Amino acid sequence: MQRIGVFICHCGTNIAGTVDVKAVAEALGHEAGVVFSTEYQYMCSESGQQLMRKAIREHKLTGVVVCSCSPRMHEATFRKAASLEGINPYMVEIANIREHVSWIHKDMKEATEKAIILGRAAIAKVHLNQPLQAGESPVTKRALVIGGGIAGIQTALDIAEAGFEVDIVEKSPTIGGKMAQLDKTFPTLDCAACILTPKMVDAGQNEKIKIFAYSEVEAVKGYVGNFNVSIRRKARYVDETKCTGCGLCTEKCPQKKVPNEFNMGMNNRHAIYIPFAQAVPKVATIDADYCMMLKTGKCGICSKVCGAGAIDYKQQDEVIERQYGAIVAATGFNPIDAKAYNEYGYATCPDVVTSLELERLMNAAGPTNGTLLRPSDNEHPHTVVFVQCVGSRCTETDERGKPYCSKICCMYTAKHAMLIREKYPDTDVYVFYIDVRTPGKNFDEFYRRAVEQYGVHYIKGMVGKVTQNGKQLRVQASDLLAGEQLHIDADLVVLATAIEPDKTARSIATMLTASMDTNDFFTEAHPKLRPVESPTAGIFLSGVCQGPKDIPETVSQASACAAKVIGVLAKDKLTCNPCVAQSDEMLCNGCSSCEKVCPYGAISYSDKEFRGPNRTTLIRRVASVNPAVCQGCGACTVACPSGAMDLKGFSNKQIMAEVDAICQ
Amino acid sequence: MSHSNNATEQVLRSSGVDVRKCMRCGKCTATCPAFDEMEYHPHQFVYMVEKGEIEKLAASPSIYKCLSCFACVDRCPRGVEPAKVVEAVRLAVIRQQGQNHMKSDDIPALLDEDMPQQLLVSAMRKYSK
Amino acid sequence: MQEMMEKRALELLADGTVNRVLGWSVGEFPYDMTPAVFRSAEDLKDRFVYNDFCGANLSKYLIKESKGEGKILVFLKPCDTYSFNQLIAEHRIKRENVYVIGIECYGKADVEKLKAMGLSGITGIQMKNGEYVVETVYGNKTVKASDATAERCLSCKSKKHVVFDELIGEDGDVVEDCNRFDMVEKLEAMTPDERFAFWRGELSRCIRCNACRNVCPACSCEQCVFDNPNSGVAQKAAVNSFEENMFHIIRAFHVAGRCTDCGECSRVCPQHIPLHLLNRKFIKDMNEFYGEYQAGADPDARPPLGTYTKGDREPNEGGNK
Amino acid sequence: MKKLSLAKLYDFFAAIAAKEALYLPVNNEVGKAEYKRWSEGVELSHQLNTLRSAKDFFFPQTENLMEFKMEGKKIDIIDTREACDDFVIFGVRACDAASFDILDRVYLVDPVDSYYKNRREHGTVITHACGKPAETCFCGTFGIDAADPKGDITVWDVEDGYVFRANTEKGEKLMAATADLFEDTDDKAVKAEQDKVREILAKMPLADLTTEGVGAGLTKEVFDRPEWASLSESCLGCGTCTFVCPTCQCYDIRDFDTGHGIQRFRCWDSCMYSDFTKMSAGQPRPTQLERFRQRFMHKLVYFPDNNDGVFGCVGCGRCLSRCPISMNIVKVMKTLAKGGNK
Amino acid sequence: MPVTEYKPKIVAFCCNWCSYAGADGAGSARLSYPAEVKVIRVPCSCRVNPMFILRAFQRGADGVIIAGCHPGDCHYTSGNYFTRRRMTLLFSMLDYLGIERERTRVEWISAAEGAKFSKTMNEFCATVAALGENKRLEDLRCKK
Repeated sequence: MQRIGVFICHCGTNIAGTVDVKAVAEALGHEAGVVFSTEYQYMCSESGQQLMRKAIREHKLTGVVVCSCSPRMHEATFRKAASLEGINPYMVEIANIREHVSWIHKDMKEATEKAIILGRAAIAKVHLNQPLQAGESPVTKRALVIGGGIAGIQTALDIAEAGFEVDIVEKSPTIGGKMAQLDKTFPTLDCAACILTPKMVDAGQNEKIKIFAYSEVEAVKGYVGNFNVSIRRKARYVDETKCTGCGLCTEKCPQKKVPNEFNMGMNNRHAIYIPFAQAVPKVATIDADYCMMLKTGKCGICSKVCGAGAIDYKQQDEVIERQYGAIVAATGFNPIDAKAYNEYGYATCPDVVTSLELERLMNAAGPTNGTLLRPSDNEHPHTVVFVQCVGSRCTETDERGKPYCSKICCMYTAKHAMLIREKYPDTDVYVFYIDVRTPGKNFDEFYRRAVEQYGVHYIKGMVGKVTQNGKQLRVQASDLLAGEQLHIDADLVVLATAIEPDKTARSIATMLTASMDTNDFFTEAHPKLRPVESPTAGIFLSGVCQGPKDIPETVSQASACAAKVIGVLAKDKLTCNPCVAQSDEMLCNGCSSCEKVCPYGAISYSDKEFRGPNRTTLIRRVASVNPAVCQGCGACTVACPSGAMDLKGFSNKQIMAEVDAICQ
Repeated sequence: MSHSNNATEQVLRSSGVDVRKCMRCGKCTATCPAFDEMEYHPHQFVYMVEKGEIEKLAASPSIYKCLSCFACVDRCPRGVEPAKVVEAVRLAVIRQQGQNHMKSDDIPALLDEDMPQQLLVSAMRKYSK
Repeated sequence: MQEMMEKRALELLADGTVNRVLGWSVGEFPYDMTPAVFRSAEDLKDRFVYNDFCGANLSKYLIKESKGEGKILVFLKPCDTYSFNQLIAEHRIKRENVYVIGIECYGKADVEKLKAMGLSGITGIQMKNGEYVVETVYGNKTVKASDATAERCLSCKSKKHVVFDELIGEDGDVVEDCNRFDMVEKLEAMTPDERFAFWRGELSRCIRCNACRNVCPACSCEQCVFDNPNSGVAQKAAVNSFEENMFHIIRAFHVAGRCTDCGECSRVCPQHIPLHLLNRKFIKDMNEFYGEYQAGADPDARPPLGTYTKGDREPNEGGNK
Repeated sequence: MKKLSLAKLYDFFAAIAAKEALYLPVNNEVGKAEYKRWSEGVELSHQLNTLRSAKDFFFPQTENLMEFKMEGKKIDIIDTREACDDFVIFGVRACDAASFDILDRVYLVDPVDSYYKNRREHGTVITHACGKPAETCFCGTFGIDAADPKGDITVWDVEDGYVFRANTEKGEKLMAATADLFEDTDDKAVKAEQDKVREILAKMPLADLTTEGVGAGLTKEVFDRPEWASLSESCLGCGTCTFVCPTCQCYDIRDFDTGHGIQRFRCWDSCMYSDFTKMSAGQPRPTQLERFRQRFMHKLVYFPDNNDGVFGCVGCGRCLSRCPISMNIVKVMKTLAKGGNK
Repeated sequence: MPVTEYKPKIVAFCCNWCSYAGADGAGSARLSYPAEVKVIRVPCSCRVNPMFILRAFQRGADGVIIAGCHPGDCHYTSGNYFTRRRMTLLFSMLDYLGIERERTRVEWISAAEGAKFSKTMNEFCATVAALGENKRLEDLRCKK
């Protein structure tokens, strides 16, 4: 028989305001096995914990029930306090009488009754609790960063800086991500390449960082501290170790009609290519969809011109397995497809472009070598119209768009408008906006400069439609402040398209068992207190994969994420959750039902000798659970017909005792 | 707002529109082909209904200038459906007048697969003013 | 048939392929054969019998027997091979210790059906030309064999042996239109009140003798949860309607996806409760919701409760009328 | 002896049922006979015997013994014995009637089982002589006459009605209460019926079954017989034989926590079960061989040993037709008779 | 909610990661639901054994609801997918036995869906209240 102490928390008036805590303490004090029952103002406070510890000492308690807030809040607090008095922490149970009682019920009688019942259920459970010992598992001192944009690069650099190995897996041939495609950055107007490429080079040269570019994560097994990841290294048909990045092949390749994704398809590249001059790793890649040699077997020019002998048409995808202690998702974003927006004519009018396309049109390394020219006729635009919030801030009635604010568009549009006005003062620039959002250091000043210093016309109102009108674009829009409908003949229309998580994020989240919200952004463990961790242990979040962010915010989150990763890797051992499944070998049939539902592969079987009746020996196949791998979901316990498999801390009998107490 | 509470409620109810969803982007007005004809524009309809200024709208010829083309409904990123607000105000006026010239028997013959039914009904009400 | 089986068993015993034979031994009456292990040629010649009343599914005995010394010969009817295969899938039988002879089967006879015709004092049953001449102390009667076919055999799902080392007789096919879900459908079409009344009528007869469980090849637990005092759900008697329900629901759930629909549970029930209708409900639901699955047909197949798809139906959707 | 005309049988039932509960064999939804309470419209089954035996009336499958309530350290014991009203069972066959004597030998000797005694005292047994025995019948082996069953009243089927004979005071009282339905008769028709039935019984396959090789004083010999291994080999360990048996009398006592008290009840147990008489030291009969042997040793050796040679079996044949694998006491007896007396 | 004297007993099994947090969320947002709902915390909805459900009915529950993460969001990847299959089959079986199917329910409630938790519990209570007392799966011994 346990000696149980019951502690009822008032939580100020949070609980005591609705629950008659004295009555609860009195009622629970009569329960079998309860030797001490009291209530207190704030059980979680230092003095509350002292009260509990004193009671444990004086009444020689073997089990503790705290009726307080959610166990998700203070279970750890009370377990720790109890363990300081020598009680196993798993002998503590919480009855949630705040979130589940006082906060939702108004009637005191009703709330008090329910609190007593929940307390009884916790007492019934504690009667069956067993002391549990947390196991330990070793930590692989290496991190994986999925995604090689600025978020991934920054996280990797910071982890490497702390002395841990880190791998970057990037699906495109080079790291750099979206930032590499940008021209200038707000609010300082530095050149994006100038600040990004040194970091790329750092990452490429850092001994601790290994870059798997043109690679994808294929499978993730294991758990925090001990992940085993399969990485598919896609065939480049170029030996990375031999290629010097001289680029001769990319000039000689006869297949020149491949849309250049780096320039948003606004010009072409060769079938063998290096995405851009500062690519890391600077290695050529053959685009198998276009290479004549790979498609027809006729050509082979790149191989002939390559002095290093790096071309290898027979290269195959290779799957490698690597072990990690922690994994960072830095899967980034893409602009949504503007084609769905018929009214803006993106699909039909060549001179309607997206902001990212404009970045390339203004970049010195872009398709126009940095001169702003219209895609249709390569002429200077004289009237440019920017449309804000294309696809952002939509309700579900607009299935083309996203419900959230994409956060970065206001600022980059101000930047674009400013840059155009600066370079081409003869150009009229209109920005149609709903709201201008500039909450950032020096952001509003930047926007005001666009208006006041550069004379950009900011018009409150949306564009209704854009139609081709001869060589020009007819923009029909409203000026809400003037109460007018405007008809502007523009030469170029720029759409600030919403951003969305990369399409691969969903499958990666599934592999990582990390949860996502309905927009496919990764969910953080706590929106305020744990913003860079996923709820899944050992999985961390960096950059836009968690939610829209600009570059400064991305970089700070990336570093924060690195700090959390370092926190894991710095430990030699991690304590495991002791509430794991356990197989009773005397009952187990070895039927393998449990193994089929285990998501972690934590169950294995072996033939064991047992003493049979009449001094015989029986050999039976029985299951055993690896407690370091088991995460304690309990799927196996239901699959097991004989009840051999049970979950420590949530055993069949414990749960049934709770059921009994509740239904009493 | 209180002075025409009943009328506002009637408009809100018969339109089924939640005017509070409007974020004042003006895309409805930007897209409105009847902009020049209208005294109050689609976004104003939404805003004024929210403020409870039904009388002004009811008195305005704008309610008959709306083409019920539903461009504003189609384009609204928030699913506010301004045309339904216009229609609701119009309906409120017509109900008050107690007139409804087209007989219901005439309607089936006018039905067309591709035609939004609401367009037909609004058109009928408008021209039988 | 009996001669062929006996001959083959004697040969395999003689050449040392097997050292035991699992079959049926003669009874007191023409219909009460007991499963038995024969260890010598003499014993086999003395007691071995096979006829239309040898209905017992021998596969479950192999859990124990296949762990013994040497190889054992077993005669399995088509439906028994499914149970055997399922036990292989569950690692309960050592395949290498078993020599399986598949025997053709055109349906087994049920003596209860003869008795229900009013036949009593049965002293002999001669089987020929699709007829049984039933000799009783009250006189003889000729009965069409098909009128005595066991209920479960009337909706036989398969005459195909899914596993065997050799066959005696012909191998048949899976029966596509076996109508085995007819009664389930009939129940589904009833109102909940009618269904409740039906099952209360049936299950209230349960005496918790555990015959259904102990004969079931899928109920091969070392110790059943209902026998384990530590499980928290142990029951010894069907004390009331709840416990009758609890036992049969949980038992059906525990064998769901593993039950091969051999029909032994209903055959052995002393109270004639149609227990197979519970199992068939699960089988029918699983087939409908998750695609056709026949436990035991393929020992490597993934059972419906051991897998999932992302688009599975929702529990609240309902299945019956 | 009294005679009841065919037409008046149900009047007789009605007359009894008016005063006390009357139970008789009735065909259930699957066409098998079981005891049910009679009320207007309920028909007597014409089958030879019921699926379950008549012992349920005196020794039901489950029975509440008492209840405890606990508060703090206080335990209240509540007597939950129900007052038993008088009842009548009609249609008990000779074998089941004989089984009551066997149960009495267990439950009415010191210490008397008050629960059993209570029921036994309130029950009146009307037996019904067998008219058409089955091949599974072997009551004769144990000296039971199917044509002349015991009980408080015995009833025979005769050509144009039923002949009743009161055997006990209880029986006479019951007959007296319904005297107006009966007419006097001699025993001729009964004798004829008995002769007919005895003749049939002699032709039954088990007519020559004897108790050779078993019985009182043979514990050592029978216990050590090697045949137990092969006899028990295919036993599934279910409790069917036990639960349909009219003489099996073992029970288990269990507690059930209802959430507002503890109910202590007893329920039938079976020596075929692995946890039968399991003790803290373990299972005294670890394999099915020992459990199987126990059941038959009890019926054929231990019981006669302790009860003046009376066997613990009445030859009703239920286990013969109900055993899932057709292993039964007859096969055991025949095996033990062969080559016994070593 | 219809006004009624009868108050059903409801047992809600909630997975620790989503639905229990959702219940906490309902509490934080003061979104009320009937006090007859009592939550039992389990690590994952797949921990819920059909025996627990029957046990609850035996002990006097009138309705049992299982709440877990949305399919695809299971903290343990696949637990709720198994829950979905198991409960689909179990509920169908209970229905087949003539036991009111509205007494059992599975809902997917995320940690963020406090409002859904409250709404679900209110609805479920109303549904069960309309059915009345659980008679078909009761154990009379457990009745007071």
